[in-house]
Amino acid sequence: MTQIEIYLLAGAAMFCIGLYGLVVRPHLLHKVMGLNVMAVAVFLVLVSVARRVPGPTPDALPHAMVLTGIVVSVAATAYSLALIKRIYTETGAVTLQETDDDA
Amino acid sequence: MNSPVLWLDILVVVILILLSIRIFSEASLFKSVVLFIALGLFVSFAWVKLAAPDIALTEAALGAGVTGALLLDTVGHLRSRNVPYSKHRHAEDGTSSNA
Amino acid sequence: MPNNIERPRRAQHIVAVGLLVAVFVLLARAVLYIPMHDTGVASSIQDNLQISGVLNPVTAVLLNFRGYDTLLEIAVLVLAIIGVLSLQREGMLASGRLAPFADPALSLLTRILVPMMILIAGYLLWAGEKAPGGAFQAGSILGAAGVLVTLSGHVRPGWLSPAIVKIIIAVGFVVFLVAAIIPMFFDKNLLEYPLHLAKPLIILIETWLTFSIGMILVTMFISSAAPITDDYVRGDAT
Amino acid sequence: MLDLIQPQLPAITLAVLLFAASAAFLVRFERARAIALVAAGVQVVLVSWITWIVVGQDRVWVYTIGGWGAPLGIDLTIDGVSAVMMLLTAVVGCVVTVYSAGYFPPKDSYRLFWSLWLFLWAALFALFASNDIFNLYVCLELLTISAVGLVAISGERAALFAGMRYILSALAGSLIYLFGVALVYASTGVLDFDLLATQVSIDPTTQAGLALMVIGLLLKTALFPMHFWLPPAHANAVAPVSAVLSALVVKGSFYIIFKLMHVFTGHEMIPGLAELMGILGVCAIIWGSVQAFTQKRLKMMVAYSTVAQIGYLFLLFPLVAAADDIQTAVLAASAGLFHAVSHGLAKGAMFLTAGTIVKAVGSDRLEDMAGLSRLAPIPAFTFAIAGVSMVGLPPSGGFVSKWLYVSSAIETGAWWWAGAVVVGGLLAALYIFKVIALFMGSGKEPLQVGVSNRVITIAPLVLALMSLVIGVFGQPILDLLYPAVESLTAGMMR
Amino acid sequence: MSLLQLALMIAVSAPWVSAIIIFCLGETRHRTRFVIGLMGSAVTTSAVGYLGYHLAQGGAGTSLGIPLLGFTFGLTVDRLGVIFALLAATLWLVTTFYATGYMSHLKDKARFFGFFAICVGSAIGIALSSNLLSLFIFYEALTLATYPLVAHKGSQAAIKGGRTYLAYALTGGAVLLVGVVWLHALGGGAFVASGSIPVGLLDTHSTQLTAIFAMLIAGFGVKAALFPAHGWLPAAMVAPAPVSALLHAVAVVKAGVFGIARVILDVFGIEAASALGVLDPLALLAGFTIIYASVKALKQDDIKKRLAYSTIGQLSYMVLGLAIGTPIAIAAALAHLVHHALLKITMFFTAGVLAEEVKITRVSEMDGVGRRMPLTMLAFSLAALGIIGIPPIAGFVSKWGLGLGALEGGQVWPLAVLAASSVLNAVYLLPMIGRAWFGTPKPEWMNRPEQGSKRFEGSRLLVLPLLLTAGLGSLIGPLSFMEVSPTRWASAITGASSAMTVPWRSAPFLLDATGTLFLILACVVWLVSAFSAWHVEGQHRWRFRIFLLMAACGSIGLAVAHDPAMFYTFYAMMALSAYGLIAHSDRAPQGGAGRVYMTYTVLGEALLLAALLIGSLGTDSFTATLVDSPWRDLGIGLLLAAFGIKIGAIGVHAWMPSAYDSAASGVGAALAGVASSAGIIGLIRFLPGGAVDFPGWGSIVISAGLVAALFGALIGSTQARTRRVLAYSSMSQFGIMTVGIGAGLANSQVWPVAVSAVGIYLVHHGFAKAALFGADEIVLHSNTKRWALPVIALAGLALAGMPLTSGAIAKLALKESLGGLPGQWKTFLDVMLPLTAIGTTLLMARVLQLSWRVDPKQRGRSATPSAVAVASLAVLAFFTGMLLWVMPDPAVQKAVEKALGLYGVLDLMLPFVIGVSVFVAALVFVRQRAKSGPLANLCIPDPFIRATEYVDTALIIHRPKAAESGREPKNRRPLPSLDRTNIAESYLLTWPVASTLIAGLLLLVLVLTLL
Repeated sequence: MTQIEIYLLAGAAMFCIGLYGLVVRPHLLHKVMGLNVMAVAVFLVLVSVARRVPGPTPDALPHAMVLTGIVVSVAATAYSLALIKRIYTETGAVTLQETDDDA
Repeated sequence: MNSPVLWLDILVVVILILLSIRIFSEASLFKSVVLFIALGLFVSFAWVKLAAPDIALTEAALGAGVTGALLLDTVGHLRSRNVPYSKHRHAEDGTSSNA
Repeated sequence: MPNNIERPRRAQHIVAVGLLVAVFVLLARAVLYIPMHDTGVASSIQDNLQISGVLNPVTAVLLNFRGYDTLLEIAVLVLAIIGVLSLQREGMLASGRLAPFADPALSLLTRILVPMMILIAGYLLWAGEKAPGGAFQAGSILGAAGVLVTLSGHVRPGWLSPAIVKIIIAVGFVVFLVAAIIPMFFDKNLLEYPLHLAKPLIILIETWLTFSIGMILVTMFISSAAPITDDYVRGDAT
Repeated sequence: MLDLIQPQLPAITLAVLLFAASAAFLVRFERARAIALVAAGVQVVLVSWITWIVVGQDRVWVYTIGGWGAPLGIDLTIDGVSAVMMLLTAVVGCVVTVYSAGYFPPKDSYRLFWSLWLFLWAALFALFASNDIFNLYVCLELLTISAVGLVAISGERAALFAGMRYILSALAGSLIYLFGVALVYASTGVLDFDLLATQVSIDPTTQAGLALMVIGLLLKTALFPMHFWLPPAHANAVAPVSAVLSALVVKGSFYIIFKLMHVFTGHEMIPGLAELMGILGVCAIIWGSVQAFTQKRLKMMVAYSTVAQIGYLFLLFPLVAAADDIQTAVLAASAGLFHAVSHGLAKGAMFLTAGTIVKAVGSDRLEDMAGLSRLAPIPAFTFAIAGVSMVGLPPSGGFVSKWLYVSSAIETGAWWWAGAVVVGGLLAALYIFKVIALFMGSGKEPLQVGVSNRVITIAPLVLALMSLVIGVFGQPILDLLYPAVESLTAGMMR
Repeated sequence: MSLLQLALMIAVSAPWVSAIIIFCLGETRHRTRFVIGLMGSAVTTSAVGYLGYHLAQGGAGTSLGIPLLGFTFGLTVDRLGVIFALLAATLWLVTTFYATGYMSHLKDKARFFGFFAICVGSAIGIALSSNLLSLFIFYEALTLATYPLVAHKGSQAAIKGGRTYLAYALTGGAVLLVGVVWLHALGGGAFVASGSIPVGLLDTHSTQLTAIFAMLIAGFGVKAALFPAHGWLPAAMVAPAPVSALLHAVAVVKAGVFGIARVILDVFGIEAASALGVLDPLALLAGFTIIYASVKALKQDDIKKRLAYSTIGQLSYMVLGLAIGTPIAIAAALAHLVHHALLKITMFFTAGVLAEEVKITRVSEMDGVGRRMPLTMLAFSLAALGIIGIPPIAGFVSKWGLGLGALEGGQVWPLAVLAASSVLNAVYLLPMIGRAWFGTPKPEWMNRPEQGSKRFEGSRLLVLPLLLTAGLGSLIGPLSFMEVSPTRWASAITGASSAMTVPWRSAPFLLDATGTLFLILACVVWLVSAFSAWHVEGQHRWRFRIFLLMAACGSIGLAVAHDPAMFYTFYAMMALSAYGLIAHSDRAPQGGAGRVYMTYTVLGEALLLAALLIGSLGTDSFTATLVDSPWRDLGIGLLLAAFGIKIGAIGVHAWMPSAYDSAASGVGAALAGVASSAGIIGLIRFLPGGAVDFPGWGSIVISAGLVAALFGALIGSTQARTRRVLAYSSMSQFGIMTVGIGAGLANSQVWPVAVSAVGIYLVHHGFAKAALFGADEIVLHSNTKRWALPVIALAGLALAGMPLTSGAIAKLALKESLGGLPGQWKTFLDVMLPLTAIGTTLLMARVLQLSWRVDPKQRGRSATPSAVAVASLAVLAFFTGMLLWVMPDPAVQKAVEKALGLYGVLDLMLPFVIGVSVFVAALVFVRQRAKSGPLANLCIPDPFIRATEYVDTALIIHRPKAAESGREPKNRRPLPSLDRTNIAESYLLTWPVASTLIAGLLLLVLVLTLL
């Protein structure tokens, strides 16, 4: 079990956990956190793939991808949280449940 | 060939997985967010282990820092504010602290 | 909030867990089959590093080799803040004060930390060219500093007029775009910096990006945290 | 001057859009609207020029950004298929811009609409041009956030919730897609489509990678079981936004699936995937039509009709898989793509005119619209024409795609797909003609119709007539599609 | 772009352009819209006209188009296409006038005229399209453009009608699409003269091709209203009248038939289609549809619905013709396309005028409307007669061609279908005409003070198109020999010889011996009855006179017409106009006798048509072709049945007594004397007696004749009214003549002698019967009874065959002709003939007795007979006696000598004496038994009359009761409520379920990777 494989498995596991959070937890914040955990999981896979290069400096391409990924996921999270706050101020709902009754 | 360094990696991975499971099994919102920030820090530690300093720095600053701050701000927003416009009035505060 | 909202229904919980465990098994299988030899482009990055104008491979890939990705990434960031601003009901950047009064410990901390953070941001920006660092890290620290200043009440968010805030937000992206277009006048493709100009251009882009990212992060906090005015406050604001 | 611009055309078009988007962010409503209109006009000119070049030199236009070439840098490739999709985006985009100019009252709450809309347009252009799977991820994100921003801009309760659903599912889809990209990069080491086509091999990692990418994109294209976010989003959004969402945004992720399935030879890589998508497509057609028929609100009905029509697009995959020679594969593929184009035009027209009708009648409910054709003849007529194209009756574009589907189904011997297409057409006729009958009937109480300005009545009509025109003069578009689809499927056939 | 291609382009695009202009004009500008509509239709008609002219000059066709989907979406000029395009264009021109008038007070005119123009544009597009794809595109455009017209009124019924129409049309379209694509996949689909199926394909892909053919026919069959898919046509009758007229009689439904024609002729080609064996089932289906639709039409009380079902039937005529596949049949079918269009559009126009002007929409309300709008109803009557197939109007020409085509193809059952459907057509159309002309009009229709004349037609815009189409419809029939007529044009398409398709031969008239005899009889008798009947009073004076003249010229034409079609034409004219005479007088119950007469006549006509068709396939004479045609016995049987009805053969004579009884005064003579004897002339002329012996047929005819003679005598002599006695006496006299004919049939040598004998007998009987009727008239109407009695006696004696009278000569001539019969017949006849003679004397005695003691109250009914009547009576008496003496005929000469000889006189006197004594005995016996009872109760009821009355009342019940209003069709339970799916959907929409589905699908696809 090399170091890379450990982190790869960790990535896969966290992806599923993040998906669990997104699917099961009704609170919108939990869902956003779930999304971030899934993002982190993917980045784990990418960076551990980068580590396969022998020698000190790993492959830079996945690193750039991860950096871009992090910025993008921050942007997305920022917008989602803003939307959650607006929904709360507008309707006081903190989950999507409200919508299902009167969908 | 379990060199000592490997043990550290296994430890980090186990912590990461436990943390993420704990985030989603935690009832209280505030506690989940705090755990999430902790997860962010450990992940940046993982990046350091995987020889990705740039990412570690960004993760710490953006992933843990900014996202964590935003989440905390939202939790605060959800708890402290009464709802002027909605017809649902929420008696007690946003997070129920159950055992 | 009726607390059954918090605990998901039992049946659905079990189904979800079952499914996700199965997915995990299959993902694990897929992940373990990843070939351990290097199939990436690490080697070609090393060769072209000299002509990319920067020494740090990550910055090189980010700003030169795959500059287009970063351009779109910045666009996403700008777009996110535009989205957040479009969600405001009462116009742009409410000018109300955020924190009612300065907490002595908080103000002391800000007074110490903010200068340091600005210094670190400057260093990171400069170091990004050779060592890990760069626009995003510097920007985020600058943003954190901005948030600290406004949250601690030292500065009223209305300090900068909304127009200027918007310009700062957009300037990073616009500069990057202009820098990308300039080579086209020298009969080169988009983002194909002329060799001798690569380094200065990248640094120019990085500096403006830092300011924009910083301002974007600050605005994210300020705009959506509706101003503390009397009728909203309910009990003590924690 | 012209020959200077010509080689840089793709970059210029993208730059124009991005500049306009950021400029529109900085200025007030009126000027932003002016910028948007100018950008739309320029965009149409440039895209048609690009299409002219691609057709003229009958080659795939590879534009290396940053001059680094495929493995290291990112390429923009524009072939027949992407040219057609860009043309569709340009045409529908231009009409939507003109329509929105007439639709929105110039008050401040909508001032950021133009910027979000131009960013969306830029994202679409980048997506259709990009040849790099990670770059596609960034484009998808740009597309998603701008789309959700546009949905939530109206600020009503329903729109906010719809936006929330949309962004959660879209981000989930993107992350699943990204995981797929990671796996593909892990196994092949390249991100560019052309290189992938040569280096991809059937091993668990690549298979899982493709599976994840396809699932992520299916979620973003709202194929049947995963369509839950589309109806509320498209129905509760503002009219021009729902038109753009149904006509263009949904096609973006479908286009990527199309390219992936061809580059990775999907039906060999994952046996049964093409058939699964076909079956889900058929379920989408039936479920979407049934739901559309039972809806009480006009825009919700049109949204469910989108769910149904998306089902049609995915019928092309099993047909291509079943094709034994290149000719029938090309026929099936061009059927799907032509349907994407004709549905784009028709659905765009239908949503825009639905917006006009709702604005005129004052309510979205169908019962309040009885006897509309007497008072608002042009919107009713436009709705009818768009409906005709949706049902796939001859003078319209829908008919051409239906024809291509049926002939390819017959040639490949898998006739049940043809059955699905024909039955789908009849089901569509059910809800379309229910509404048309309602318009022609006579309502209970006399209908008062508010005066609606010329622009928002004529713009949808132009789009609807275009969907009829491509029905009759569809051949040029097919000629544009054939070579590109041929080169894509050639790879698959090896 | 040659001039021809330009014209082609204009022809198709002009309607679309005018539609677009009309749409842009908006609702208010009526005048400009009318002008645009007119101009559009004019330009289109002239363009298509030029195409037709070019083709007529033998120019080559051309085509133009743009590439689409592997086909070219284009147009072509060929004869088949131009005929339909010309039809659509001209009728559009006519309907524009009509529609402007009709729509004057309805709303949404712009929408109406716009879509109207598009409909015609797509119809012309269908006509001129160059391959199956372009035809399909225009075909579906037609469906779309017709929907808003059907649902135009926006009422609940209109929307429902529209929905039904769409349901049928779209399903048909879907099936058609699959067929067209499948065919295209196999390589067919283009329109090539004799079929474009790639040569090898027929045997390799025969099952596929059959399936494709079935789909194409099903697709086009929906619009051509073939049986299972005809439901939409009656439902679409909610549309305004112009729509029903042009679209549901011409453009839309004909598009379906045109499609089928293209598929059979140009896509598959006749040989390929028959090789596949798909034509016969189609023919059977069409046949069934004809019968089914006609029966359904009977039940419809709503005018437009009845016309709709009639259209369904007529469309299936065309499909039947196409399915039979022989050149003549196809030419007839294509000609019928034009004929039916013109006739049916007139009827729909009339329905529209009736609905607009006098607000009647039901057949039961049509009483007396002819008095109110004579021109309109005249046009309607002409069209109705044409549809039934009464010569010389257009319908007959195509029906004739269809029959011949069927025979050419070696099939007989289409003949039966044609005959049956003509009867059914008559049964559901003639009552409409009957009510219109003979019904009693509503009072308020009559008083139109402000318009002056009592008759008040619809507005000019409505009536003129009506008259134009009716005129054209009736003219095309007789003028079908002209080059430009649809029949000739169609036969040029299929290469059938125009001799066959045009029923009337070039030299139809020939005068032979029996012809001259009958001619003299007809002229004299009609002259006399015209004199006596001319000054009849009552409001319908002119109507009566017209019918009288038509009947007269009918019988005169009959005498000289030798060509089967010409004979049939005059025969039909005489028979139908006789109805006018019978049903004229108000004495008869509401057309009771008239209706019975008409039913029998129509049946006779149909049988005659079938018989004549069998004999006229091929160029040589009728009898020659009949003798060596495979269906000889069938032909002879039909001939005997058809003419049997006319001469009151046993079993089919029920109409005779009531008809003669209720015939108007003075006309009875002509009817009895001439009209009925036309039957005998027909038998003589068309039975193939001379060439071959028909022992079987001979014996049947003889026995039928004898039975008729005896039966007539027996029943007749007990009748209470003189006219009924005379009727039965005619029946028995004709019985005797049939015996003569039977003898001729049985033995070919005897045929000429028998013919001339029967001819003499015919003339003698004609004059005698006419004299008797004349005398009876006088007895009934005037107190100068004294004058009439001697004449009755004289005529009676002649009939009984007293020596020195024409009767004697006729009887002897007949006996002569029977001489040649084989042994056992000869003896049998020697016994039977005297019996008939006794019967006749009995009848004559009865007549004398009745007219002697005619009771006063009957007499005073009408004005005193003019001197003219008396004079005419005298002339008839004279002819009876003297003429035969002069006859140069050899058989006559021989008969004369015998009559003079002692043995001859004795032979003649014996039956006379026995007859008189039997009568006296019966008289005495009756008086004893019933001291007081009136004589009438002794009358033996005629079983056949009972049977006919029973059938007649059944028909009445069968006929739609006025009360059966057009109740709303029970609306089917609304679609199974799909709302339950809403609940499922809303459940599906909830986030947890949806996202679990995502995870599930992700797992599913990953599992797929394992396989």
